[in-house]
Amino acid sequence: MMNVILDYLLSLPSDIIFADISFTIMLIATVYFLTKYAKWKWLWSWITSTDHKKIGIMYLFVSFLFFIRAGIEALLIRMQLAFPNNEFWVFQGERFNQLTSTHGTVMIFLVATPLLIGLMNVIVPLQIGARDVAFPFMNSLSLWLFISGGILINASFVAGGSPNAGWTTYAPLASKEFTPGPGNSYYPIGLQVAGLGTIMGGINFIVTIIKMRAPGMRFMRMPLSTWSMFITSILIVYAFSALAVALLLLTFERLFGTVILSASEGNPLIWQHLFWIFGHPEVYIIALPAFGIFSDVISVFSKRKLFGYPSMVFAIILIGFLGFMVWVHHMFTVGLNTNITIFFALTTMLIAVPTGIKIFNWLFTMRGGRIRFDTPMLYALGFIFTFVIGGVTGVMLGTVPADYQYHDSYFVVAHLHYVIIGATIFGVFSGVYYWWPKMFGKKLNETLGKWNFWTFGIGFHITFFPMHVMGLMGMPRRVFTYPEGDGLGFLNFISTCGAFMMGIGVLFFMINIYITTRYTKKRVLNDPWFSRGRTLEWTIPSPPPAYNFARLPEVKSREPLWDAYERGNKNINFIGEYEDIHLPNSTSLPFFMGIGFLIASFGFVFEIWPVALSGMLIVFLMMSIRSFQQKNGIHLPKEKVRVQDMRGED
Amino acid sequence: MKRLSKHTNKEIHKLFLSFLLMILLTALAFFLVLYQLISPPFLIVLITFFALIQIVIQLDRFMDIREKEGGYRLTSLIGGSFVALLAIVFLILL
Amino acid sequence: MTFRYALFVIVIISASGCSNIAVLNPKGSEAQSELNLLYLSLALMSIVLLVVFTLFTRFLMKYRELPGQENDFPTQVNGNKKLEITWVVIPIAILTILAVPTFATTYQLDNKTEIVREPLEINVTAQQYKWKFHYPEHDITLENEVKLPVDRPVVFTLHSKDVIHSFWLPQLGGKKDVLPNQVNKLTLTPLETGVYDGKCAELCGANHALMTFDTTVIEQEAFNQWTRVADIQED
Amino acid sequence: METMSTQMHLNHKQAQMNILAFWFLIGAEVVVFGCLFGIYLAVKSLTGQGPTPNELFKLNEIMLSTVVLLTSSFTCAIAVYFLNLSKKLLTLLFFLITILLGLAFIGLEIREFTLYVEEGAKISTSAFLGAFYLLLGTHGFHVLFGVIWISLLLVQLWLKGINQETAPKLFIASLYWHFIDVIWVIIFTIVYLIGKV
Repeated sequence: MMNVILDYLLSLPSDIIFADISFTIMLIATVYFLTKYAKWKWLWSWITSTDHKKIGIMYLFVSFLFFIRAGIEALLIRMQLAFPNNEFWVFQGERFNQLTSTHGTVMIFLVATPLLIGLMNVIVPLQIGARDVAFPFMNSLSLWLFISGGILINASFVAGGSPNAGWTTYAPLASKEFTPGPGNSYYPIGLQVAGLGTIMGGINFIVTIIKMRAPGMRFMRMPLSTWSMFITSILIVYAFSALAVALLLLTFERLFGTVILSASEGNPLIWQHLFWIFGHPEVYIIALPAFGIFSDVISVFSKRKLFGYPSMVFAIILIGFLGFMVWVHHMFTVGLNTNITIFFALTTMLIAVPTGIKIFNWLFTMRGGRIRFDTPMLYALGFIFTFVIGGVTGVMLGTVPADYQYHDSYFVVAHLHYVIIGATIFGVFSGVYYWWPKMFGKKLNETLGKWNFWTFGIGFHITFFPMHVMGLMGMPRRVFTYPEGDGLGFLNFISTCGAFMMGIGVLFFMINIYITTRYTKKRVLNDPWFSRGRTLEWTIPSPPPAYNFARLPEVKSREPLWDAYERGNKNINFIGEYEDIHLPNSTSLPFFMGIGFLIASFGFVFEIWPVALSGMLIVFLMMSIRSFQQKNGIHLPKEKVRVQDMRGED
Repeated sequence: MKRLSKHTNKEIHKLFLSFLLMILLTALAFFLVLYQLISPPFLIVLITFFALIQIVIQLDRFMDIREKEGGYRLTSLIGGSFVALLAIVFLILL
Repeated sequence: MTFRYALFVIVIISASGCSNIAVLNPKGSEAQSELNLLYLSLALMSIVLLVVFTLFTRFLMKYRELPGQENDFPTQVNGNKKLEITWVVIPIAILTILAVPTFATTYQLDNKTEIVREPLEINVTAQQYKWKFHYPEHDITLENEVKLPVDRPVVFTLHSKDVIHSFWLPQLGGKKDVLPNQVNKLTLTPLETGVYDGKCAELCGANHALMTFDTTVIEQEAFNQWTRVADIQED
Repeated sequence: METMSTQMHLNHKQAQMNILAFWFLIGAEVVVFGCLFGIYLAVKSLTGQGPTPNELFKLNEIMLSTVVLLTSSFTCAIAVYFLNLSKKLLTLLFFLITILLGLAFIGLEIREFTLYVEEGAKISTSAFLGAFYLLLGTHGFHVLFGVIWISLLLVQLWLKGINQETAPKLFIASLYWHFIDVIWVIIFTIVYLIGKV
């Protein structure tokens, strides 16, 4: 028996053995440390938590893990491409396609989106003066669906092979006829589960923002972060529904033999349309919250009111709206009717206008201020620099005939990384440095933060700037090799060096977290940013109590805290008496529902119907239990709240 | 108590009328198609129009879309319809 | 920051001199008109970059917090209507300048197939990892290489046998997808003799990277000669 | 009990939030069905070796299921009407009729599908049939889900009566049911009627 297992293991490719071993080691280490420090109960309390702050932190943590995984994939990709005709490890052909496909899929769906949803979770209720989100249970469910889908896509590498048709998974390459293994089944099924969670999250935040704002906080008094996250939530609800259909279609195509996307009997372009109807709004789903974060950060670190608040809000709404009408610019070379092409080129160019409004408003927010260069601000400034370049190449891509040259070349790779890393990843770093003290009560180390920024930022430009030129040299995207002698080798090598520099930047970030958590003793004030805070989250203790606001805040303007500072006060007024606070129970049901979905998904991927059915039954059972549960929640008597609040103010 | 029942009686009449209208429209569309009484292009327009009336009845009479505050329900529906319509139009043009 | 911007411009300009940047070194009339648009958009966008980076650098230097200013309360402004209108109107103007030639060229390129007279017709069949070129006029079939006469428009009729590919000859013109369920046409007019790289630009499977072809553009005389010889050999 | 009317239950903050959330879910569902209709319309003519819509559909039977579903929507509205009057038993009764009609609809649909499959119109026969089953199947699955959901709610209603917890749930379930009916009206028109024109 042992021999059989050993033979099987030795027959695996070396990269899978490596992945298996490292995974086993990590698992054992995790179990060991959890047992050694008796943290199992603590872990369970996090898993079952319905507190929006904890859920947000878990979102951030899990997506950061995925970020590392997809980042390592990026390094492997860059190593294979470092030299012409290179043969690095096993990453050629099929294996390379798996790398690029999962790199893209994980980065977009399991890193960019959930990182921002994590920040949304932490921040939105605090910024609008609410005690939690509208549906804490559903919030936890969103998290566990995301993790469940994420595990599925991540497990594909060692269990049957990863998706290998690119992160866009175009049919008919993705259909069973051309990629028979389970790899491309992981893609629609895993994303379906994660996407379901995302839609729930979107609905949750829409309702939270509409219904749970503190008294006096009108829509036009909401901080820009909240505004952008509100619009993002709306985009999520509509865009991810379109994705759900596309994924359903692909699932049917692969599992039940429909021929809608097949070349001979159907029309494979249907997939491209559906995917990009989702795909382009998705770009704004991950960019808008970042815009919001930068608006807050730039205004705080410049000590200035945001320039042109109404036009900023208007720009966000316009971007969200136009975002649904530009998707065909991903399909200019398909051979569509010229009039359709022109229409979408026009809308694409139009989107530059609201984006321009935002850039100039940020610049003029800084004008006349007192700018401090702390890490969150550095990332915001780095964003402006990077995003403007990414934005102008976007307009260049919108000029249709020139796009015939750029399309699917490294020029596009450069553009999309400038936009997505420049906005989303910089935004998340900025937001994490900015709100870390609020989440954990400690400030991240500034020196390491600066090292983190400069290595990551410079590494980023070294990696991706040459790619513009590589694209113009005629290097198509998703190739695992290129011939010698075009001058491509030199640029690719530079790019690879830059990628490693970015990796070092991320290492600095991890070291920073470790050092801060381990050695920093000092607890920060309500507003750790040198009394520059402007919005409600800085009026409560860091970290905030489970109920956030002991008494509801009084909101009479856009920036209540700043106005209080200007009047010489230390904090805003809280209105009303202390009252009994009702908190939601913690619950393990979402966790088990996630497990149910995971089991079901594996059943679907490998087409073992009893497994799929039993997984769905678990899910259904949990839903029924939930439906019949008495939702009592926890009551905090007002005396206790008062005592805690008084202690906090000392 | 008596006034209440009178008021509610009126409401149930309204519901019944809406239902009757819907059945009527469905039947009409059904017969028009079954016997092909009108030329196809016009027929399609007509039955689509019938369907639209039915949808409006459902939304307005049964689903209470005209809430008192905000208009979020209608907004949500319009947003979804906008995206759906874009998808339909460009998939047909495919 | 201006330094990096300057670097950006230098790289692009010096690159245009380099013969190894295919797109910037066109050998076909379609590639040329696409390149003109590239330069136009790059020039317009450079204006944008210049304005933004100048303001960016200036504001960062001028308004950084100096020691002793920690407790200042700078004046707070809500906005400025005139400025805000300016940066709505000017981008629209720039985009209009870009949009008009863009749309004109798009119509021209997309409808070229109908306009050109006496084109050389070539049927291209893509199949996982190889290209087949068939000259219906001469009944010649080539694999992974194609010979074209100079100064004569060529209409490629593109069709795929399996998945979606994309036909790309960077120095002669932009790409067109090769679909299994529909036939696309692409017109290219080589203006200079030489050998150019052709590739597949749409991920099509394991050996996508190796799906390339050589394009040889030769004088019309030589081309006629070649077709005659090839014809005889085929028989 | 007169003081806590159903309206007050429904106006409670959490209930209002649930209803609002549900409306946004409907917005999402509109996109889902919109895309499915888009797919259907895009491949409608790609019938390949299989039958065309005109050959396949039997209008008389579709008319029957349409009437069944429309009636269920009506009984559902009546049930909500009694819910508003806080009449537990009548609410229960009419919701019960609703789910029975829903079950009848599912039965008719299954019968329709088996008939088609027997005629050789399988899901893999042509793109048109694939899109048809995908669209109809998604709708049918929604009906099935609604039936199960409402039956669970009815158990709760039976056990707990009309209160803060059950009233909003039933109201939302009714919204769901009407929405399914709206989708059916569109399916009936676009798929069946226009398919027959």
